[in-house]
Amino acid sequence: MSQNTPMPERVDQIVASYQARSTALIMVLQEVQQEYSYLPPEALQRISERMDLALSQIYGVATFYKAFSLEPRGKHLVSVCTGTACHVRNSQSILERLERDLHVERGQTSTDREVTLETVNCVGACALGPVVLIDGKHYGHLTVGEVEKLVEVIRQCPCSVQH
Amino acid sequence: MSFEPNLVGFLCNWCSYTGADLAGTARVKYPPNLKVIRVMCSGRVDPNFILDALARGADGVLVCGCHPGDCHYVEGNYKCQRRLPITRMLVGEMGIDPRRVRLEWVSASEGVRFGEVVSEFTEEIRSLGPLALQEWAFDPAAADAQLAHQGGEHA
Amino acid sequence: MRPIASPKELNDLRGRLRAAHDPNHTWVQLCAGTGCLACGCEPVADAFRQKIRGEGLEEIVHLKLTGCHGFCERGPLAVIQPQGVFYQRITPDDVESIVDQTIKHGKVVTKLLYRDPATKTRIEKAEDIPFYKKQVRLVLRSNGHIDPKSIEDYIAFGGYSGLAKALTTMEPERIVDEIKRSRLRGRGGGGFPTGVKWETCRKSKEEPKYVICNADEGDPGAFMDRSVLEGNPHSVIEGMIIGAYAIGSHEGYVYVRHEYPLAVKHLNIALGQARELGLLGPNILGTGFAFDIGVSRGGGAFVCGESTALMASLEGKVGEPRAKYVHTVEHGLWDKPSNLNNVETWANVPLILEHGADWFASIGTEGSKGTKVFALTGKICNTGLVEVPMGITLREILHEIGGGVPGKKKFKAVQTGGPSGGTLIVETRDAKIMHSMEEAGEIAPGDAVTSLLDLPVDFDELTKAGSMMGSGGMIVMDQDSCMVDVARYFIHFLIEESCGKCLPCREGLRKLHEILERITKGGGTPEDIQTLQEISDTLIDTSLCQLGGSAPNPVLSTLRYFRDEYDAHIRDKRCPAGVCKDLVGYAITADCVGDAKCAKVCPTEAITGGPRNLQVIDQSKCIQCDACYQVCTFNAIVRVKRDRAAEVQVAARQAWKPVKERTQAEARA
Amino acid sequence: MPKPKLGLYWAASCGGCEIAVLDTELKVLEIADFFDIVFWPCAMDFKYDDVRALADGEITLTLFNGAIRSSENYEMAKLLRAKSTVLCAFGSCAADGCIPGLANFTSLEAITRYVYDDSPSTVNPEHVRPQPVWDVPEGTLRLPQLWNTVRTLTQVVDVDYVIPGCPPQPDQIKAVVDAVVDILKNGKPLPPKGTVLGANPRACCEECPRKRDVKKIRAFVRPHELIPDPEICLLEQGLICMGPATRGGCGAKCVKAGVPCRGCYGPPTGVHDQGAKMASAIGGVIDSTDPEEIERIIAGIPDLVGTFYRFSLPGSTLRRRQV
Amino acid sequence: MPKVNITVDGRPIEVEEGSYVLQAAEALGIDIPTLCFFKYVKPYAACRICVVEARDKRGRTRMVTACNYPASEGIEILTRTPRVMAARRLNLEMLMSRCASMPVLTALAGKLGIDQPRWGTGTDTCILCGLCVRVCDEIVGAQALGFASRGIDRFVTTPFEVDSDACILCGACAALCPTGHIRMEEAGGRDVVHSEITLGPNAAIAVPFRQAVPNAPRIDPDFCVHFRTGGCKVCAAVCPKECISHDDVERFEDLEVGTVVLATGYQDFDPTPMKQYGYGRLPNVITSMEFERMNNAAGSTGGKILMENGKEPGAIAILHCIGSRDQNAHPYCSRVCCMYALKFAHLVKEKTSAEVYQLYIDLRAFGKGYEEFFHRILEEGVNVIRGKGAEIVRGGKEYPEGTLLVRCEDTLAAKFREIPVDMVVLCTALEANHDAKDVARRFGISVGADGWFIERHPKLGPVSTTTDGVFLAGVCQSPKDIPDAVAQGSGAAAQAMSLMIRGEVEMDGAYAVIDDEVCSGCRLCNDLCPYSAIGFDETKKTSSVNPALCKACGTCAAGCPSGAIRALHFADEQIYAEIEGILS
Repeated sequence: MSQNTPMPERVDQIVASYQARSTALIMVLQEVQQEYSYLPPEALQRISERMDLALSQIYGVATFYKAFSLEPRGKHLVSVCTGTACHVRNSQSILERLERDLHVERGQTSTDREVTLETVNCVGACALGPVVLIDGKHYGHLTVGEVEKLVEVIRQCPCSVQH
Repeated sequence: MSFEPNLVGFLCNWCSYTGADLAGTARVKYPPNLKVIRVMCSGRVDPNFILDALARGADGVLVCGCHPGDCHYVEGNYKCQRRLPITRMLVGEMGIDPRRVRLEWVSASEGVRFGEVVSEFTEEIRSLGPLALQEWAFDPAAADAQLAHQGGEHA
Repeated sequence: MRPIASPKELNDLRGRLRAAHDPNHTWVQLCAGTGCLACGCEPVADAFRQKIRGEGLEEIVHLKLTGCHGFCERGPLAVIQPQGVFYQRITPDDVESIVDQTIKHGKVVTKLLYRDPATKTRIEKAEDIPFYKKQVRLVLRSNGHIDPKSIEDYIAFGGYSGLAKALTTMEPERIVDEIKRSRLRGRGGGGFPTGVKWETCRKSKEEPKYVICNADEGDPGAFMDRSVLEGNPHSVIEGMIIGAYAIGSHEGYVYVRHEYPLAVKHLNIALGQARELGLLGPNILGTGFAFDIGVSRGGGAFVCGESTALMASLEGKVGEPRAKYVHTVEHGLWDKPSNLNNVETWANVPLILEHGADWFASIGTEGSKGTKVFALTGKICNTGLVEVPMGITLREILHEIGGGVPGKKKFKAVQTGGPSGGTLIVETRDAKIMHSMEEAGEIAPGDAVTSLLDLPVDFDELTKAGSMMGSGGMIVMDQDSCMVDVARYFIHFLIEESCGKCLPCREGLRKLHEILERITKGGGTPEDIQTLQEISDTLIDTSLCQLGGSAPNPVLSTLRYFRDEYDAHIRDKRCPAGVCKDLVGYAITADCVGDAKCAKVCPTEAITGGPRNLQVIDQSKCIQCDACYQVCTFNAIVRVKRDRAAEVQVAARQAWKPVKERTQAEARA
Repeated sequence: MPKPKLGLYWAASCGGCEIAVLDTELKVLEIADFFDIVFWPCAMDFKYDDVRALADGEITLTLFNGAIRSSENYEMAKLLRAKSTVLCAFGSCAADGCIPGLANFTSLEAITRYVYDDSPSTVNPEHVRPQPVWDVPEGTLRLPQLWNTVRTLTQVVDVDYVIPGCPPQPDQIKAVVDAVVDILKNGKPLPPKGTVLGANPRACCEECPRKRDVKKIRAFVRPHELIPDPEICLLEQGLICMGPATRGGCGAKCVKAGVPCRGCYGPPTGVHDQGAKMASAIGGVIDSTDPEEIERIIAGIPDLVGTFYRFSLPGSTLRRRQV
Repeated sequence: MPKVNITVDGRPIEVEEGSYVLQAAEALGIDIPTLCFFKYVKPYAACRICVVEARDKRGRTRMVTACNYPASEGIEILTRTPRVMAARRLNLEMLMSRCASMPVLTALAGKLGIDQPRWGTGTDTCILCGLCVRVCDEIVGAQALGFASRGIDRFVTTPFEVDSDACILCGACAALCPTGHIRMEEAGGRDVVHSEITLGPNAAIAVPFRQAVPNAPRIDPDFCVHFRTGGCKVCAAVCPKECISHDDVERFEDLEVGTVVLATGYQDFDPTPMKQYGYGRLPNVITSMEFERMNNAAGSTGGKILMENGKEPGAIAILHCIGSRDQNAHPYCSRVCCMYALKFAHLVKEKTSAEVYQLYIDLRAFGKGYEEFFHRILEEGVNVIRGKGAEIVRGGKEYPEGTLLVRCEDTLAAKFREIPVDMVVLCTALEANHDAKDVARRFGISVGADGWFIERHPKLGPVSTTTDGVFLAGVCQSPKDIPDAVAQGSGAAAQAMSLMIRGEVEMDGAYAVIDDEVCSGCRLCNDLCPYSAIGFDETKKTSSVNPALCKACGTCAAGCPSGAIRALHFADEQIYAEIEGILS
């Protein structure tokens, strides 16, 4: 599918689908990120040309919003909810344990590009707190002791996050 | 005595005529065979003039104008540039050597060149010899003689 | 579908839809909100479909995936209509019995009914469950009943009748008037009168005008707006169309968090349907009024909940707020008059139009009309979404609807208004605090209110009490929450979310965090309290936007109500709640039964002891990860001041007896 | 009052002009009625001697058609000049030389050789040639002698008026007749000598109904190479139409039929030489300044002389080809 | 804008409604400190150092930033209350704790009474005031800089933190940066520092040179930020007389005139191809024009005669006829060189003690007083050698460094000379402008072989041309000195005036006419006329000539196939008669 379309053309398609409106910059970046799992510099350059926006503005937006990553991300995306509800249910411990067991710091991608560990401020599943999302799937009511099992899930899951 | 060609020149007022003038003031030597008729522009030269001159006994006709692009009237010389070939072709078909009709560009500063052109043209026509048009004029005496020779009137 | 060309046609359509509804059919209204999706409603839905098909009941039994029912704690849940039986915590295996017994034979499956923990009885109908009993569901009225992906459902439930009324019978000025008379106040937290805002925007001479729906629900622990957008997107759309008509706008935007993919999906479906039916577009309901709505997804920035930042973000820029000395209703999006309201506010509008301002104004208190939706989370039994009339007390919400704090833990505080709203309401009978509040004029001297929990939920009352309504997140904390840590947590959250433009917010939050972190690590000094206060004041005074301006609230409110916890951290280097790792030590008491669960989960193998023996924590190896504490079902692991841990262990060793001996002793006793 | 006398003569011509007179239909009767026809060899039996018998100037009007191609033509031209008060060159041959005049493109010798020897159908092994004077037992036979150069009537005798056309159009003939009758009957003054009668002062274009625009020519085409647009000037379509350089009066019959004007009415007033004038006009509008391209465009006109001088070679400036 | 009355620290002032409080304070001379404010970019209100207390009519007091708080009727502004000062101090202290000790911060700290910032100082040199980002966006319009990331991680950068293609190296960011965090690094900038550009190397506004006429600054579009980005225009904002316009563009003006005086002058002959003189190759070989410029008091050396090494030359050779009277260049005499060469000699003698050598072919001192001047030069001790300079070479080792040897044949002494000098002045020829031909063509006049414009008649019409109303003045007609040029110019002006004063032009009656009776409307002539003098009457179906437009070239007359067009004065009959006449 789209992976087969070369980068500039794919970016052009995305930009065109929003009629190159400057208002759509954030959504364009979201789609590009979905396509490549991150925002490749060449893509930003292309968007700048196609949308007639200064690269500095695009770079500013890409670094400002948490949804964007300028680095390639791992095969698996592990998001630990650190919303207040989860925080008071001790998500911090879960996070620390995950960091320890996955050998990757929050906000980073493991050196083997397997896992990206990030935190999110509330996924809205407060009733399940503390919650961890692994490749978009919710794992709720977790305890630190269950992290080991989660790591197993991540390590064994053949699928990767649908970028 | 060698043949002295009778030449008619049509010179544009701004370049060639001035160039001829310059040739004069510069004391450029050239043969006296060319009789000059001044026209305002080489574009004024009607092929009729050329034919008329030839018919009236000229051995050659020289048309001179400004160099292409330099026309005082912007593009009059271009018209001449197009009329002359057709005239030469016509003259040729009429059995007259087209070399007897020549177009040259001579600018106001080319006094020397004007002299050269005239000399050259004179020599060329000299080598072609006189242009004696056959039976151009109607000779009533000859016609009457023929009639007489016929021995009188037709029935 | 053919566009609806007049209000009459809309009425006709509604009539036809209602007539088509066969009362003898069964509807399974399965909650498919994010909460239930997360706890597995999809397999349940599949099981229903399979079973219905297997039984050949497709004609008379319909599965309807609805928006959030609110009672997330008990999900996945479903209501079987027309009987109205409420089933909760359904697993795919339960589907068989639901169909066989309830649907086919009208019998109730008792084990799936909600069991009231207080009375220990099973309750059949949702409305009888305490969680629902006290609620007044207006905005959420259709959530749980309608299929959010079906505009017909919405119309059948009376949807778009408010719009029809507004467009055909009312002048725009009258609509503004109606909203003003209803005394609806912005549900985003500020509580600004909606009608007044509309009026200012309407009067602004610039063109074009924009209406914007703020669905960038950034407060952690708040999911009211998401549930409305997911479960009933048309109510928001209808509200926006009415607003646009009243203000004179032809272009609207909904700015949604990108973390809410389902909401975006449902919203887009709804917009498409509305356009198809001519409820959006160049000629709405044949009246000639033109309006359309675009959806913009946020990029993950809390600050974009701030109106000027949101508008910057809508323009495709970095979400930096700007000075609001010039109001957005006059110079907003692209410097044009822009009317921004949040999801819940917009969802209230059709109700007011449909039922009238007087009806709306009859609900609630003098200053605050209507209802408010809260997301009840944290240490509370009934996590979920509740809608209550203004004026209800916090106690009612927390204890009666919420079911109180789970386990035997003690309730400590409730936090409303999100991180930057960050306000804590504490249940306290501490005379000292009450006295200070009296002094500050926040409560009347000798007020009968003995607990802040008895405060009515009302914009003005809560503000008077030094609290605020906030957008609706309500996070409950129990004894295990450290208030210094909570303050630090919020400040940390805000550091990450501050845009960094203005100095006080950027540098002040960092400074606050430095100090709080030092305190939680045992390095606090008594002067820190004064510094926290000073920085907080400066932040409030000089921040560019409300993110910075309200950021110190968690610090100030915890300082005010839980000064003792600060003191414990600073003076005693002790965390009373046992949260602050650097101050806490883990120890195992004599209550240990020796099941060695703790040893199994310990990542550093710090716990030893062997089976059926007292477990011992090697303090040098312990990393305070809390795993053992969470896993122990016997409350044998305690969090104590770090330097006391060894002491506790020694005592435990002396007191410990094997379980067998203990039971024998008990038996003897 | 005696009837005015009318003479008609046919020199080197095809006879078309005579037929044109007859084509005036009933007018002929009027003519016969009004005039006393004293000489019309084509139609009536007159002998040259009948003419010779007349007093000088006795013939009121002679319409002389045909070019002067032979000694006989010359003799009759002189004779009729003498006997006529008004001598009128009637038709293109008399006026400009016309088709017979194309003989000037070659020589008498070449023509004779071709006719008596070289033409494919000729068998003349003894190379017999016509002899102007030949003695036979009955006496001496005389043949008029052909000239090497064809002349127009104007070139050999003094001509009063010219009626151009190949042939003059019948309605023009009628108009002339009417005018003459008017003059003679009513004693009107004669037009100045040399006036061209039965034609327009303006060129043929005046009568042409085609739409004319500014002209620019990039290539010439021949009539068989193109189906011309019926609305637009043929010259603009690249066809050499002699119309602009040809006297009007014919009613632009050819161009109306989609055929370019060939120039039979001769040069208009003020034009010396029809062909050279046409060459000049066309040269002016060739759309190029590149000498080579100009040559190429001009080369698109085959047979320049035949095209430009089809009807006027003997009357042209150069009169004949140099052979 | 309506006016409103406000008070600042109790002092009333009337200001425009909506103008910022900071401006009002400034007008009153009340100092409000700022870190992120710059007059020509939009207020940003990020540093919050300019906070003040504002009390509205209802008595509500709130803290606002002076830089962007709009004035409204009756507000009271208090700039130095304890609350304000405390906030300013604390904010500054917090900023300082992160930033290195920098003058802009320590100075402000001193002003606010901070002796020691309570959290000390840090290391960062950027205070995130955003001036650079905003100037790059709002004024420069390049948008090369921006903020990246957010919150405490926020920093100023170019995209991807690499050199930006969008950067135009204008340096505005560096100029505005209050801390020196941004510096300009060498990146292929202008390296020429010329004393004549008075406002510095990168100044887009400068007086071209000191004696420029008009002597006013002009904007160099190659360096002006506005012309590169569309932004800036700060100069226009600061100019009190509102003299600066960025909208003026080069444009072609169509002037309707009746007469034209061509005074297009000449160009200097470039002696570079004449390798024997080493111009461009040898040091201190300069052209006469360069020497003249050097002598100018406002010139590059301030009027001193100096060599490239800045020293005064000891000997100077002045070579005449470089490019003039030379069959390999221009055969003509440039006419002015002899006399200016003598003047040079005089100047050298006057300004230096250098030895001067004049190398000439013939000395043409033909004007009034010229011969006398020549004699004066001789008396001044100038060496005048008759002989054209043949070659210039570097002196060998026996000569001091930099010596040039000028070789020539002294034709009076009949011997070869080799003159060692320090500087050579080449008196280069005057030559026609390279585009003289184009100019001539445009005006319908001619140029001679040398490229000079040709006058109508060398004696009888020396200033007029073959085109009526076009006159010549000065060197464009032929080399001449100043008095001659002035004389010719006056003549040309007088001739032009005489035409203009009359107010109308008498046509000489030579034009084409179309005989309406003959024209058949074939339209063959219509496109022949380059002056569009021939029109076609659609109703009459005939063409006609507008005599006022007709220039009488006669092309149409030649081209009329119907003989309807008659060129008056050059009518067919006249020409036939001429032909007949000359051939009879």
